[in-house]
Amino acid sequence: MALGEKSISSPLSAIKNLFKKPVTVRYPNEELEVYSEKGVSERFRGVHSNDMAKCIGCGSCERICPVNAIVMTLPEGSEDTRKQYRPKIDYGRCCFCAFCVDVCPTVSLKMSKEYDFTSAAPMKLRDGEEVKFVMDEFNYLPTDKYDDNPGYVTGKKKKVLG
Amino acid sequence: MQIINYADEERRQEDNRKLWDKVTAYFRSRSLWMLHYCTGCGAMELPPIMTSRWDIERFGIVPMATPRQADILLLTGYASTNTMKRIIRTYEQMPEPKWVIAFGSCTVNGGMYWDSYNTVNNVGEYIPIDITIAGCMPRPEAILDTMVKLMNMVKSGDAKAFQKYKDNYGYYKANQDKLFARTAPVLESASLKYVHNETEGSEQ
Amino acid sequence: MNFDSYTLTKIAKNDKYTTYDLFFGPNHPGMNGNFGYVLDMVGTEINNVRINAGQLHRGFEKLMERRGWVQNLTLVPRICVMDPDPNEVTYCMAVEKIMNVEIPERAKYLRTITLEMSRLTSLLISIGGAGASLGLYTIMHWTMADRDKVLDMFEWLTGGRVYHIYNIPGGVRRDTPKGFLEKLYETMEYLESRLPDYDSLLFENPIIHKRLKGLGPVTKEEARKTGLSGPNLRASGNALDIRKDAPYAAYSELEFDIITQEEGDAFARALQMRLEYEQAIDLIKQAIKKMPEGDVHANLGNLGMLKVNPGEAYAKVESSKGEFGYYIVSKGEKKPYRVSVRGPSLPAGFLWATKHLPKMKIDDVAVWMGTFGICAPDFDK
Amino acid sequence: MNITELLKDLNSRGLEAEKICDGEIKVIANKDNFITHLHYLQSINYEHLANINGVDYIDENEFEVVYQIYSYTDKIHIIFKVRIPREKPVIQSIVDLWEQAQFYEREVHEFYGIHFEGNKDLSPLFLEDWMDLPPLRKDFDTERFSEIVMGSMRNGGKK
Repeated sequence: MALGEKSISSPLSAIKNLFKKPVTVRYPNEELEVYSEKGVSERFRGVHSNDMAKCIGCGSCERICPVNAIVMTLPEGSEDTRKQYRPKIDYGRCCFCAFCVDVCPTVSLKMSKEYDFTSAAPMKLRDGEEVKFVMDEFNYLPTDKYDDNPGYVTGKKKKVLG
Repeated sequence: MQIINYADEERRQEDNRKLWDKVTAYFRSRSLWMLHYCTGCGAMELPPIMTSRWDIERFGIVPMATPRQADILLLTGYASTNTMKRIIRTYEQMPEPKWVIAFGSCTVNGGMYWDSYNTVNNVGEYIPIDITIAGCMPRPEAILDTMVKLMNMVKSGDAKAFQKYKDNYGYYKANQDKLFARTAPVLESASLKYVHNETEGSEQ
Repeated sequence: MNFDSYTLTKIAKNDKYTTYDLFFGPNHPGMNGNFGYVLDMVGTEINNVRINAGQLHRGFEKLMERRGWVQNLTLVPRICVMDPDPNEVTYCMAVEKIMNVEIPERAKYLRTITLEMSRLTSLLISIGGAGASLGLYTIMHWTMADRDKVLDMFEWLTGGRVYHIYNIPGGVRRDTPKGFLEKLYETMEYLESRLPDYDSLLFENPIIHKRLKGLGPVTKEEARKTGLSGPNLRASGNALDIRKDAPYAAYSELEFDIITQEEGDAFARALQMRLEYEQAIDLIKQAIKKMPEGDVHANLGNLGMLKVNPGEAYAKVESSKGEFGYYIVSKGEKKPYRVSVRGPSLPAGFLWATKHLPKMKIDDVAVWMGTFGICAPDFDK
Repeated sequence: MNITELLKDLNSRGLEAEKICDGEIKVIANKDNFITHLHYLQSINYEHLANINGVDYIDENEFEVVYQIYSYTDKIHIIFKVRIPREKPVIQSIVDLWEQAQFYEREVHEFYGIHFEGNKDLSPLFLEDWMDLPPLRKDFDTERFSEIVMGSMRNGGKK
């Protein structure tokens, strides 16, 4: 139709949209339904999860991390040998690139579908204590807590890095 | 699902507010207006939540153009030194009560720009933050979750970081001065600087 | 009826206080991104313009000298938030040029698909933004909702919604998940079916025609000489496209024509975006149909410890906003010696702002920016 | 003009021209007369100036100013390089040839401290109140700067 020649009833064409499925995802009550499962995609890069038994403490993830977010630390109560060190991830640095997952030789480090990671410091903290509080909360030692909800996982065969 | 429980026991003080305050807080929590200011790259996830897909207006949150009418300041990602100056100015212009959401890892410990010469590492050192959300960048769902949490915090009267800015202004001011009011070069290597005679005037 | 005698400009000119400074951005609803102009105004007319940039400066080029070759891939997409994939591809192409590596066929097609999908997301923001800056928020709601459909596909393929970090020197990181290409094809058909709605709302709207026609014209020669690239260059009648001139990825195997407009004004630029959007959908469909089987990554040894032989290269990619160029100098170390980024927005955002904005009305600035596709982070870096 | 003819032509004009790969050559010019060469290149349809950037060769005590030039007709990209001494980094401006060079030169001036003679406005574009060394120079330590001013800390581990 040429410019300015529209029918006077053309605003009524909006009525057809009443019968379409709404685009809006009413999030807390309803989840995204695009992929095979509800929620985020199967390759989603969320919060890390680490199989503590499989991890050999090699430190590949620490070396590849582009933003110095991963530090190999000794979990409490384990003896001080090289193999006992586990990656601790600073979510105040992490950029969720999943290079650490790609590089992991034993496929122990994975990314889960969890994305909600918030922190609010108590009101009574002041003079920079609240900043430290949030930083400490964001320093997180991944365990197998989210192993049942895996997101980005690289199998041994598909490796590009490492 | 949430990993860190924001409402830890210490936060839950005795609720001795008057009934009127409780009623105001309830209605306030249902009409939070956020300032439409894209400070960093995290702002890219704001259009989706503001428009029809995620539709944040369901929670009574509306983007607002001027700081004078806004309740929430969103720090979307890294803040460069220049932006931090403008953020502080904006924050001081906002009327109370006001709340700040920092989102993206860059606002907590520098994020991927931790060693950059022009980005602030901890936004919380310059203005008080109510709630922080990790992610680079956070998903719209995560932002919506945070908004719901903030609404609950406003309702229960827990979110009062803006009072800290008044009570503890000395601390924030000292940090701001350290960043902006520099009078001399920071590194010794600055003595190597070559200044062209003709440009000396125009550079200042 | 003649309103001229009542305009603010007239009143201001009669007044003592003729000029004032208006900070258009960084915090301004018409400004896309954290960037600003300081406008010297007489009433509603702009007298002069100063550029207020640097709010997004992070020192990328310095940081890239401090990180390894592969580690830099996390930094590069952040240079343009709206259109991240051209950055990754350009960086990888420059590294591959120095290393003299040929990537597998399937990786080339996957790169093409990610590049075109990224173009879709970026153009949807630009088209929606051009409408929204004229007060037509409906188109913004539509395009952003449709953009999320593309982002869903991106999330499925790469794991990230906005920053994908999918390309890597030597190819791409992962093969497609099962059923991805079919679903992507469906999504493209859906996006195509939305086009008549966009047209009737935005491009056939008489108000848009009146507002945009004749705004901010750029002639054919000026566009070539001042460094404009991409849709802005083609909207002025230059049939130039890096995808044709120096084909990369799988563009040499796909069929497409260079779209041009003659007028070179804001409407031509907006229409150019709309037509390139349609072209990108077509290119993705072609690439899906022609997608070969095989490896997605050439073996370059341990990429984490990658060392690139000494040399230098300039690689460029046609992004949704124009030419993204990476100039990389390698000294044979684990880190690049120098990475210099050429963002497409600088000629429009800086040079054409000083040419066009004076004598323009304040109400046209936002839509002028929108049609030029100015993206602040790529010149702030 | 194809790439071999161009190389021959440029070499006969006293420039060191070398092919890098298909459709891309690099040219090293002298700081005293590089403008005449750029003039010549512009006259033979090398009309697109994509970027101007600096490189700090600190070991050789030299800066390099690199002009990225492209011809839409020949489809050849030229990396046009000019070396200048680090102690007195002054080079002529090319604003008369390309208008957008004004902003690229301003950027290089800000990040390297290279002075462009003939560019009227070299005021800082991105950094406010910057007093240290221009940040992209190799002897500027960004991590140390960030540690002092913003209080950034390395998270342990070697890099």
